[in-house]
Amino acid sequence: MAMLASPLPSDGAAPARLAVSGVSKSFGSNLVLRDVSFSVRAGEVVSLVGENGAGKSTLMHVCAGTFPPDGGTLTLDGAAYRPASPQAARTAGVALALQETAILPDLTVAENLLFGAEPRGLLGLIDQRRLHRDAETVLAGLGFALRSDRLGADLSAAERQMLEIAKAIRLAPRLLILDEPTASLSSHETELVLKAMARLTAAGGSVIFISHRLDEVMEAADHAVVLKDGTLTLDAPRGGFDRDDLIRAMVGRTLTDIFPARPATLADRPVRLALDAAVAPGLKPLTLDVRAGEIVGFAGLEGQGQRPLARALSGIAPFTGGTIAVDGAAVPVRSVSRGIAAGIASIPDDRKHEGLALDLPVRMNVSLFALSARSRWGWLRQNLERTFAEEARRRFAIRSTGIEQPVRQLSGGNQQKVVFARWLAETPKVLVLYEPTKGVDVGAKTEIYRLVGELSAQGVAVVLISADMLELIGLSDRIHVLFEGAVTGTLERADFSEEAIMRLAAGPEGAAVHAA
Amino acid sequence: MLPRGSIRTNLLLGLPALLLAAAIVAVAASWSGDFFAAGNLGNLVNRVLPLSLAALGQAFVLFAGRIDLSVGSVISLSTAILATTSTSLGWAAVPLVLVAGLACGALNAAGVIYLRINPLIMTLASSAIVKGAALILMPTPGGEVDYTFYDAFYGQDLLVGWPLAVILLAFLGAFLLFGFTRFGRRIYALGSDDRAAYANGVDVRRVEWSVFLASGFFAAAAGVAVGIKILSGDPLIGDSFTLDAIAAAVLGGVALQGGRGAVPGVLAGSIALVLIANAFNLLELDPNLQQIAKGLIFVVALMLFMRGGVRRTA
Amino acid sequence: DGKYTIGYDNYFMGNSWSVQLAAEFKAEAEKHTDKVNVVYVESAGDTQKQIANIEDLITKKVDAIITTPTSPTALIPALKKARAAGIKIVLLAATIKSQDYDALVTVDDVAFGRTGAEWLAQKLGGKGDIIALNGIAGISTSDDRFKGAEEVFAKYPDIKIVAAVNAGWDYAQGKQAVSNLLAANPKIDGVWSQGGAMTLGAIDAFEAAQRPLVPMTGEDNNGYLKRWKQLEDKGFDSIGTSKPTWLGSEALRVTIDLLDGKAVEKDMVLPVPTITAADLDKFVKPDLSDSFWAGTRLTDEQVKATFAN
Amino acid sequence: MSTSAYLVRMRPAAASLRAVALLVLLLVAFFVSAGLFSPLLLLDNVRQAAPLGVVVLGQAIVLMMGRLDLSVGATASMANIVLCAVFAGDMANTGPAVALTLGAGALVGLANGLMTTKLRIPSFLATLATSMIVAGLVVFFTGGSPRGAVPAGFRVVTEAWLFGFVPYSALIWLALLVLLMLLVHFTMLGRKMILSGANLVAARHSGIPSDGLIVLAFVLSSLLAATGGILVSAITGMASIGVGNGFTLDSIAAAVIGGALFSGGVFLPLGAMAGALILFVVQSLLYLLALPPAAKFIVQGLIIMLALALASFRKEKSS
Ligand SMILES: Nc1ncnc2c1ncn2[C@@H]1O[C@H](COP(=O)(O)OP(=O)(O)OP(=O)(O)O)[C@@H](O)[C@H]1O
Ligand SMILES: Nc1ncnc2c1ncn2[C@@H]1O[C@H](COP(=O)(O)OP(=O)(O)OP(=O)(O)O)[C@@H](O)[C@H]1O
Ligand SMILES: [Mg+2]
Ligand SMILES: [Mg+2]
Repeated sequence: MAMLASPLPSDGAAPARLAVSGVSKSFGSNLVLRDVSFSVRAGEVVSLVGENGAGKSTLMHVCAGTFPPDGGTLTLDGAAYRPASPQAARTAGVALALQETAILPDLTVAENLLFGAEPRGLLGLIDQRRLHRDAETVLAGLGFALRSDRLGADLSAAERQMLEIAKAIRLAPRLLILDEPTASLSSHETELVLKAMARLTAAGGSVIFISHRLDEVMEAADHAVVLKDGTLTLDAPRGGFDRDDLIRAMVGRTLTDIFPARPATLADRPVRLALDAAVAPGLKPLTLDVRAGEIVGFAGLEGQGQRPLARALSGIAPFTGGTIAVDGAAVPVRSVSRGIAAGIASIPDDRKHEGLALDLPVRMNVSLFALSARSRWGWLRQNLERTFAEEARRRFAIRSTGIEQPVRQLSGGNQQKVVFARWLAETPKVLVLYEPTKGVDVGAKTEIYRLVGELSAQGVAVVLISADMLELIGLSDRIHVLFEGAVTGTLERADFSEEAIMRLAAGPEGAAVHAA
Repeated sequence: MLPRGSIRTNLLLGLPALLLAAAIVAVAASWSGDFFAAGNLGNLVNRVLPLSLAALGQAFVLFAGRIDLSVGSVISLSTAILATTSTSLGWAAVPLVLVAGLACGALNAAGVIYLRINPLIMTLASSAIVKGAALILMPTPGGEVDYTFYDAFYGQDLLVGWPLAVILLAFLGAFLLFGFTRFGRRIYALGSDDRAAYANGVDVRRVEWSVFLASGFFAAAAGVAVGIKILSGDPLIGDSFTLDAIAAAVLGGVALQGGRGAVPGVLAGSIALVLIANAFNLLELDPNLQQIAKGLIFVVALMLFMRGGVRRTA
Repeated sequence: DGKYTIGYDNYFMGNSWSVQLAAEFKAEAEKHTDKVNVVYVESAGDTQKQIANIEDLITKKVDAIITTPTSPTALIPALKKARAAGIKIVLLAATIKSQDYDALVTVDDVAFGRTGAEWLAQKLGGKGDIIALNGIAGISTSDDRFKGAEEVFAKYPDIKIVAAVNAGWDYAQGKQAVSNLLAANPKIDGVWSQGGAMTLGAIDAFEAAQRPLVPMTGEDNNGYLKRWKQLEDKGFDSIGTSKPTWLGSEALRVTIDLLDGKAVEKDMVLPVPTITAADLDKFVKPDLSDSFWAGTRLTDEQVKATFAN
Repeated sequence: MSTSAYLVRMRPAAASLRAVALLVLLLVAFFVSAGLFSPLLLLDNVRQAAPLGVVVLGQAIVLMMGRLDLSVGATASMANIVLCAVFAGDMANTGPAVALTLGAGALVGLANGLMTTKLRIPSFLATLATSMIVAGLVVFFTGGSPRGAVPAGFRVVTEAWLFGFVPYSALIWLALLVLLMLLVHFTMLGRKMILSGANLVAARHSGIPSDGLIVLAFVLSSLLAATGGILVSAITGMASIGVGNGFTLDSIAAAVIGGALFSGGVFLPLGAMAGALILFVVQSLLYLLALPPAAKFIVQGLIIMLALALASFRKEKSS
């Protein structure tokens, strides 16, 4: 009976796994999705791309039952599909790995992974041993190196993301939705995720994959769908589009070179930042010179000392030994404010927790340093603040309804721009960037790269710590590769290649294998 | 052997309270010959009973990251209901009281869920309302609960008896519920992070309903214990339980921000609080110092938790 | 050592009356150090704690317990238990709704309320609009006193209680209540109050509203008596009903008699001492603290030690 | 910039306005049941509400930092005891009396602040513990019989009216309110406090000395609680144990009715003022109606619920 009700495809093939038709959604007066239609077939990976705030996450939330659409319909394998909650969607076979990860901090990895599906034994009580064993099996199957009894709160952003993905894949869903799963992952883990996606589709599952890294999209997508300002602007099968098509559909124009030009040589520039045998927990003694105007990149697999380095440079978890000097003068960066006083600005990777007061307006979030520098007698100059905030919104192209909109309501990329705007109120001497474009679209990325280029042209020494290989290669003058807290290799611009970086990143053994 | 997983972390949080209780016992017993007198141990169990039940109810709410300030009023109301109905209903008055407790819990849940009032303020308001109800029912202490209730329940006030059985049963049940069932996991999940819990498929409303109902239920059960102890109703008698129940839970390692702590700790916290007062009396210490001592013990115990690696502060 | 061990439960330390009650007891106990040892416990106004304290005193096997029940019913089982253990129970200043005690030393709160009400009714010539200031709902002292007053006013159909409010025996609450009631009621002919501090609040509210003072009932609190004295020439009239704190010393005497095996009257319910305008001068002590209560056996020196000015 | 534009920008937050609206409603009910309209009666209520109002300001500051202060009641009670003891009824002691009282208050705040920041004890518990200790110390040192009194001359602070129609205590309240508003909304220090309250980690990572600011907030709260205690003392004129105890729950309720959030980052002085007045006017209204005590509790509870339900209803509509 149900078969009669469902539209039979004309070509006689199976109905689409998920068909979205005419979906609209608005938040208040903000129309976020207009009349969006597309479909995902069984066994297919559909990539969804678009600028920050284009509506991708919103669309996926609609598909996964977080909230209902204002208009339009969904069908799943031909049957009407109107999930009332994420749980209902999951029951129907649609799993969403959130962009903002939903890890429960007080539960262990295993408990998070098998939440709601804990194996039960005697009297229907949860069997903790089996729970951890099962979790370890799932993680091992994906190749993720995550210990099952660590607490959620102790995981890094990348580990949280991996756990989130594992949670969704474990369900062996009919449709898996991954919202920017790779944003905080290094290439090794990204590879694992793509492999898992492939396994799932091979088994007949479908995947919707959101990413701002277009290379991943080119590699993984059987089909690409592009959103711009809530409207569908491209819907093409593999081979029917190239990078430039995607970019054009996303931003409405072609971005030819997203990276700024680098000067040929920097050898004549003075040394701005000098580390001498600097050590921090998780970081072996590091000696480093960064010249004025130079961009030095740090690459490596997840968790090889990137975080300690970023936190030590910014003064959050200061160096415990060695010396650090700016412009030749030793500066003890024992706290963030000492760092700021010495001219070191640093952009944190976890903008939600470490960068922003989400419930406060854009104005208050961007203006801190601008005001600190210009306040008189401790008075806060409100007019100046407003002017500065307006200007920052223009200069950084922050998309918001105005400077009074709470930052929570901005899309991720725009939130990141707010963080930049705050730190760059005053031109620093040293800029430490830690995953500066995590979850940021190409358009905004281009803006941020241009800004970094401008700053380096003004003589700012930039330390770039990133998991995004293209970004490292495109931006840096020199790349150090970290392995287990130590620099295991250095590449000059001429020698940059993903392969070279990967080889060094795999550590001495990996390098040996590759060399052989 | 501690079980694997977050239960282990949570159980360890109750350790300071356990050590504190043990220390008080050691001191009180070595300095006062009366401590191990049969009468005293029985008294202690009887005092732990209402406090630990109220604290257990509070723990449900606290694990879920909420709070219930109406516990004291519910206890008062329960004694009033018991004292006005037990003569005619006999033991059937007890389920009636428990239902009234559930109704108070429902009031809290409804306010928090449908009116979206912050739990602290909602239960503060409902505490006034419930107290009003108790005063309507019984404007001044009185009523009567028959002595047979006392004899049947507290008997000769011995260490081993119904009160101990109720405590053990309630805490064992709750221990299994929180440590080893999916429902318990959902409560911890909600307390750990609302949004994440929702995204993981936790029916937030249902969990909120259940924890407030549980808190109302256990407060009413504590009220029954108090009512039988005093064999009458008193519209103000529960007042001091509200903060004591929270204090006992927290002393036992329950985090006010939710998601952490375990049921055995709550029992240890309740025991420790009861022991402090008892030790002061038996050792004839200056009673004026008792409150100061309680405050200081609190600070020291909390310091121990915080040193023991707490990740988040409220 | 042949001495009696007596447990004294200090029911509350939050107001000067209860403090003086305890001081009175202590002063008496010092006179009998050859005969008694005292174990002090403190209930802080919490009935639960009071029950626990009594149980602990039983554990300590004292010979007698002197307590001021904070609830007329809740303590009964605990007191029964104490008596079953052969401990003499002396109730001080408050009673329970059962016979499970050996002696009661008090002034009846119903009579306390009645005494003030009768004076007020006389003073108003049997008619007028009055307001009543009560203590705390659910506390028997407050309920009993008001019950006594209502009994009296019921006999005077022309006296109308336009408002009866709870002001917690507290000055500030009394003042807030009366200020607002004054605004709403152009005619208030008298104030029946069951506490000196509330009456002070009422006086100040009348003065702030620039309304002529009306007859008000008060207590034997020295601060109140001083004020009354000051206002006498303005035609203010009052009555100071007293629940004397010397009950504290009396309780110990009775307890010792009990333990000595002498016959004692079980219910020693004393008449309510009153202070009227005629003998105000005898009781007011201008050089002593406001907190001090006139119904005492303490010497001025002892009062000064307890309440410095 | 034109004054009008400035005024537009200074428009109070929606939450404050809601609290004010509820207050107006209650006042209407109040005057209707009093059967007359009298501005003086209104002002008299404001005058008597001042102690609570001042304490609420402190609570609001702590709430802005995402913390809670359960020791304000005990601190205000302690202030009353210290003030009376030092005053000993003699105007000549005004300076030392006020200074010592505020000093004692500041110490409580310092203890609270250090416990929550250095020992990392959640504020709910830290301040609960201090409140127990402070109340215990008061009983211990006074033996339950506090000494001294406030001289009549000092009671002018709460009992007298400027020009016969402006109560001094209302002026003090207003002045403190304006000072705090200036501090929070017009100085860098205040801005840093708001940022710390809204996201502590982010504030730390921006080099804001958040721990110090939290301590500062607790010290301010205790100072204001002590000030509330001083005002209460001026009203009563005497020393008595526990006069301020009711402030703890009342101040939280009032601040939250006025729009404060437990999650921090919000400071609405106007709302805090309205919240304090709401609680006070409810009390006055209940005295007027002379309801039976049971009904009184019920009405009080319902009004708090109503105030908060209104707030969340609006929030829900907007999101
Ligand atoms: N709950 C909400 N309330 C109001 N506005 C919202 C809400 N959620 C999203 N928005 C707005 O909707 C728009 C689309 O957001 P969405 O999260 O879907 O973008 P996105 O394409 O996922 O961006 P990104 O690439 O940064 O993740 C944004 O402008 C955002 O500010
Ligand atoms: N007013 C709001 N109330 C509640 N939630 C909101 C509101 N505005 C936004 N959100 C949530 O926050 C998200 C912010 O937008 P978005 O998802 O684009 O950021 P993000 O994608 O999480 O950032 P990132 O890409 O860096 O991870 C929205 O998707 C929505 O879920
Ligand atoms: Mg998104
Ligand atoms: Mg994003």
